[in-house]
Amino acid sequence: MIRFIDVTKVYANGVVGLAGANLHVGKGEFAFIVGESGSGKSTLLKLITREETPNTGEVQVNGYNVHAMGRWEVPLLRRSLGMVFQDFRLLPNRTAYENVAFAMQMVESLPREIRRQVPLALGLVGLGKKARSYPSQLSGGEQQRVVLARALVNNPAVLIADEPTGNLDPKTSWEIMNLLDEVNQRGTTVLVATHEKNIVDAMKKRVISLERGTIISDAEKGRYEHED
Amino acid sequence: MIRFIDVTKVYANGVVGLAGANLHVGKGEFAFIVGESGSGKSTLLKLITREETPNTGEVQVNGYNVHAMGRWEVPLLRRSLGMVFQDFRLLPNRTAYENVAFAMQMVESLPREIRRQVPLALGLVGLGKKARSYPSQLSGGEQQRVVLARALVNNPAVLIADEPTGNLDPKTSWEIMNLLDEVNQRGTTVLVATHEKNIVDAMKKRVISLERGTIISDAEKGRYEHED
Amino acid sequence: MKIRTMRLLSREGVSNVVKNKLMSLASIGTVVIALLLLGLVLLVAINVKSNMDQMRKELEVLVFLNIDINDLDREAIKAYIREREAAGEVASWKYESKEDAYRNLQASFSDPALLKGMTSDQMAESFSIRLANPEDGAHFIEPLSQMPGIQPEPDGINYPQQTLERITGFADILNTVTLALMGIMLVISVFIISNTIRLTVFARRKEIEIMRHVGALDSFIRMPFFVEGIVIGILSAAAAFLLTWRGYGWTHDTLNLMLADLGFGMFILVPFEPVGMRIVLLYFIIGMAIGGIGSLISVRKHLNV
Amino acid sequence: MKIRTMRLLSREGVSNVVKNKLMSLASIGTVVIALLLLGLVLLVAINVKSNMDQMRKELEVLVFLNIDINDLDREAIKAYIREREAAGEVASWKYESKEDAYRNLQASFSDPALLKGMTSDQMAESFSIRLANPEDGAHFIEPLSQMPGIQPEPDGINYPQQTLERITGFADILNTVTLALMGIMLVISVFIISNTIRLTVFARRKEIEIMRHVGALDSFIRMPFFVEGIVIGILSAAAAFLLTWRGYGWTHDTLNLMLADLGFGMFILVPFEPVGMRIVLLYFIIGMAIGGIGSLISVRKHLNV
Ligand SMILES: Nc1ncnc2c1ncn2[C@@H]1O[C@H](COP(=O)(O)OP(=O)(O)OP(=O)(O)O)[C@@H](O)[C@H]1O
Ligand SMILES: Nc1ncnc2c1ncn2[C@@H]1O[C@H](COP(=O)(O)OP(=O)(O)OP(=O)(O)O)[C@@H](O)[C@H]1O
Ligand SMILES: [Mg+2]
Ligand SMILES: [Mg+2]
Repeated sequence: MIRFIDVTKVYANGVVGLAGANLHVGKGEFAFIVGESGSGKSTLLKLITREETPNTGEVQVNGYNVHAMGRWEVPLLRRSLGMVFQDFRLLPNRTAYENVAFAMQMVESLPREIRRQVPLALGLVGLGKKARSYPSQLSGGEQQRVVLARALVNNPAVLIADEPTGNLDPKTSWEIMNLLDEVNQRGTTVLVATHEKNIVDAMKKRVISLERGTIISDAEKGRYEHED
Repeated sequence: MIRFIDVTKVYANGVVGLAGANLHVGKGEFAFIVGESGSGKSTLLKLITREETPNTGEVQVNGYNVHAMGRWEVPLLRRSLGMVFQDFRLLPNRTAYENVAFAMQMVESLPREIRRQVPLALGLVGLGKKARSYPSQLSGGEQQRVVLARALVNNPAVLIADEPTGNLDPKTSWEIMNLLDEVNQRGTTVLVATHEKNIVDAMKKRVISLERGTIISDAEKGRYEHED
Repeated sequence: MKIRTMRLLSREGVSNVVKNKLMSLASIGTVVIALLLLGLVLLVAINVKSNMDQMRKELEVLVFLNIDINDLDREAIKAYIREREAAGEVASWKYESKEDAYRNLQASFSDPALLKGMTSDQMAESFSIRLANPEDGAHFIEPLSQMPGIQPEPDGINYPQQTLERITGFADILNTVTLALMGIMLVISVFIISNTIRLTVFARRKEIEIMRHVGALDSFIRMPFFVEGIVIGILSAAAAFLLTWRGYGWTHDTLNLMLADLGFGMFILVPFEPVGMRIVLLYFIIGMAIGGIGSLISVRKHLNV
Repeated sequence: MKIRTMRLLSREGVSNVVKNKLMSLASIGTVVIALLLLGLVLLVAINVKSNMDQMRKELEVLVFLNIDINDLDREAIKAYIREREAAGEVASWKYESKEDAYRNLQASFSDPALLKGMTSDQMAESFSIRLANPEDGAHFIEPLSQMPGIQPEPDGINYPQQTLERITGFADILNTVTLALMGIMLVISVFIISNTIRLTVFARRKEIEIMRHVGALDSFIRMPFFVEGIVIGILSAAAAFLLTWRGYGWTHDTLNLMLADLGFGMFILVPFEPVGMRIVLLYFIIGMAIGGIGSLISVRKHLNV
């Protein structure tokens, strides 16, 4: 599903985001990406969604070289990905409902489908009651969950989540992680960058550890702190 | 130092942010504010910094009624507060260094002082090397730490931090919390809204718990989950 | 793009006009001003041209006959003029007898004593001829000047060639100046408007980013902005037209009165109706073009980022 | 505010002009256009007025004497005119004898035969007088009309009161129209510019929010925007002046040539230098006022949020 071949990303100012990464995440897998602040987790995820392009190496999604895609193919790539990013990115002049519906409208779903799926998705993340609130009227954690609902609503083949529980209390965080697990059970490939040590340790999933841009460990049923 | 007297905040759309809160945080205290997503933590902090005003009741900082202040007094209030918020809020066209220096320039510090203090503050949060990076060139956690450095650089009487470790790995989170503790030791009153159960439990500080806008417990040396 | 998506995005564009009141008003205001500038230039040009055409039409060829001309020669000249009239070259003509000429001269002197000793016999008969096309003067005069019975040069045939050339020259200048001004105004308009649109798009760049983020095709992103631009163009054109119509009507009435008062009655502003349709068309076409194309160009810059 | 903070914030404002190239260019562009519109109206008005003043100055009072006037009466009239000249009411005057009049009449007829039988004895002597202030015509004519030796009404004293009234009336209209146009242009300018500034401030509202967040005084927040506005005003004024100077110079040269070619030599565009200084001043004052005040107003809206 997702493959990194010798991928290096050096930012314009010379900072190394990712160094010679090799990685394969198969269809239907669930993997955590962990590492200190600034270790390159977001960089890795942005290379998949083509918000950044690698300096050397190749990133493949579904067998396609993401870097080699034409501009017009990028939206099609994104449609197969559900994305949750650190800076929440909701449309400020639309309600939570409209924000989620928007993602479905962009892939030209039927209005009937939209009316059915959106409340479902908002309910899943525990925001059924906040459907009519605008982003500015939501707490940090609530905004984050709207973004997650938006990422899930199109049943994407891959879900990319960058610290989806960064602003959530432990209880809600667990609910969200269980939700992601459930989504994964239904066949979606899930990639989550996170700092939730407790959850990572408890869930016994694949864990990819980064340190200063390098993958220093990649363990099935791994733990937050890797054992060398 | 900070006193809430029967404070109620109902947002324009009818959502209750805070309901009949009574609270006193003395000079030099350190308190955690915990609670589920949407329980009113940010609302409470915004009432102190006067980003929101209460519907009923009175919020006092240093004996002054925050609500009754004139518009021109608000900047003076803010100068005595160091603030870290969930949405990072850095000036996009200034480097990390310039963002921190800006806070000092606004209180008209001497250039000499600025040149001395800013690198110190950035060093404290572990970003000595990223001084020349622009916000867009920083990872989520790094941006958050720049905001913290900015909040600390003026040696504020009160430090208000809303999930200052939301995007940080456990190790960095611990470092930041220890830093806040140190700042507190030097006399600054510290108020931190957080979801870091492990840290709250380990640090044995005062813990104020919120649930749906109500303060449901307030314990010296408390734990993240309150015992009734 | 499916019809329903198109409808959705178009509705989005229309509602954006209402939602972003500040920016919409800013854009409409600038487009209106741009259109008004265009309209102003156009109306001034139309009026000057109409007045000058009138002046040209009133130019006359004067033919003075010998004082002792015989009837045959006179009739030959008359026949020539009639023939040309039949050919459509002469719009109208008039014959002035010796007596007419004397009476006119008398009327032009305030003191009849000054004409003491003069008789109508000393006056010359004349024809005054208005040509259908004043530019064809030479063509008409050429055969005439060969005919007997006409006074010798330089007094025989008087055609205000110089006046005609002045008017024609002035009209040429006016045309050039009008075109140049219209060009400048158009450039200014496009400049102001593209500025405004660029700023509104800039202020909404986050929105565009988010649309790309959820996988919107570029055409989806462009659509609402395009519709917004068109709507703004239409509203601006309507407003500009209303202002022009009212403003011109008022100017027309007031200025024509004033000109008449001051004795410049020969100059009049043309009424609005005949040119109104042209201006409506111009406003709507330019308004929509500027709005639509302007927003497409502005959005493109942000799509490439 | 301490000097060093002021310097810091001013430098900030200046560097913002450079950093926000898009917005600065947009603002400068619109201010330049606004100023050019003002300048255009002003220059047209100045030119029309100067030409009309010239025309007024050339108006003459014509006094025709009786054909059989005696020397005493003539000298009395001359004395009256001289006296008024000494009082500064008469700018210049000229006496035309019978012989002069005859010669002039002769020259005006192409065929000397037409004057057969007329002698200079039949002509009237005349004075032509240019008044220092054409409006004072009545005051000057009143005593004159009582003097003996002047031809009876209506031919005796000829003063183009009607022409004067036309010119004066036209000048009045022009003044009103100019003022109105200047007003409209100013409103349009302020509108365009406040739009632009409002949009730029809107696009930077996050920045203002952050400044407030770190405890900046309102005056601190305003300062850079204010300086930015002033700088934009100055740059715009400079650009507008350059364009006006060059543009007017070119128009002046070309149009004066054309007018002369077409025989309208009496109309000329005034040279730029004497009015240039006024325009520079106007541009800089209005540019800076619009820029400075505009940004203060726009920022205030966001400070209140
Ligand atoms: N646009 C950019 N330009 C320059 N450097 C960048 C840019 N984006 C990120 N970096 C740098 O690259 C490194 C990796 O950043 P990245 O965002 O991948 O970290 P991260 O693991 O997501 O951290 P965090 O947990 O704090 O979000 C950091 O040192 C960061 O400063
Ligand atoms: N501007 C607003 N208008 C309306 N409702 C609001 C507004 N801001 C917050 N709320 C609502 O008030 C409640 C409390 O919000 P608050 O931001 O204080 O929560 P929080 O405890 O900080 O949550 P989190 O941990 O997710 O940040 C939430 O239900 C939220 O939806
Ligand atoms: Mg990150
Ligand atoms: Mg919060």
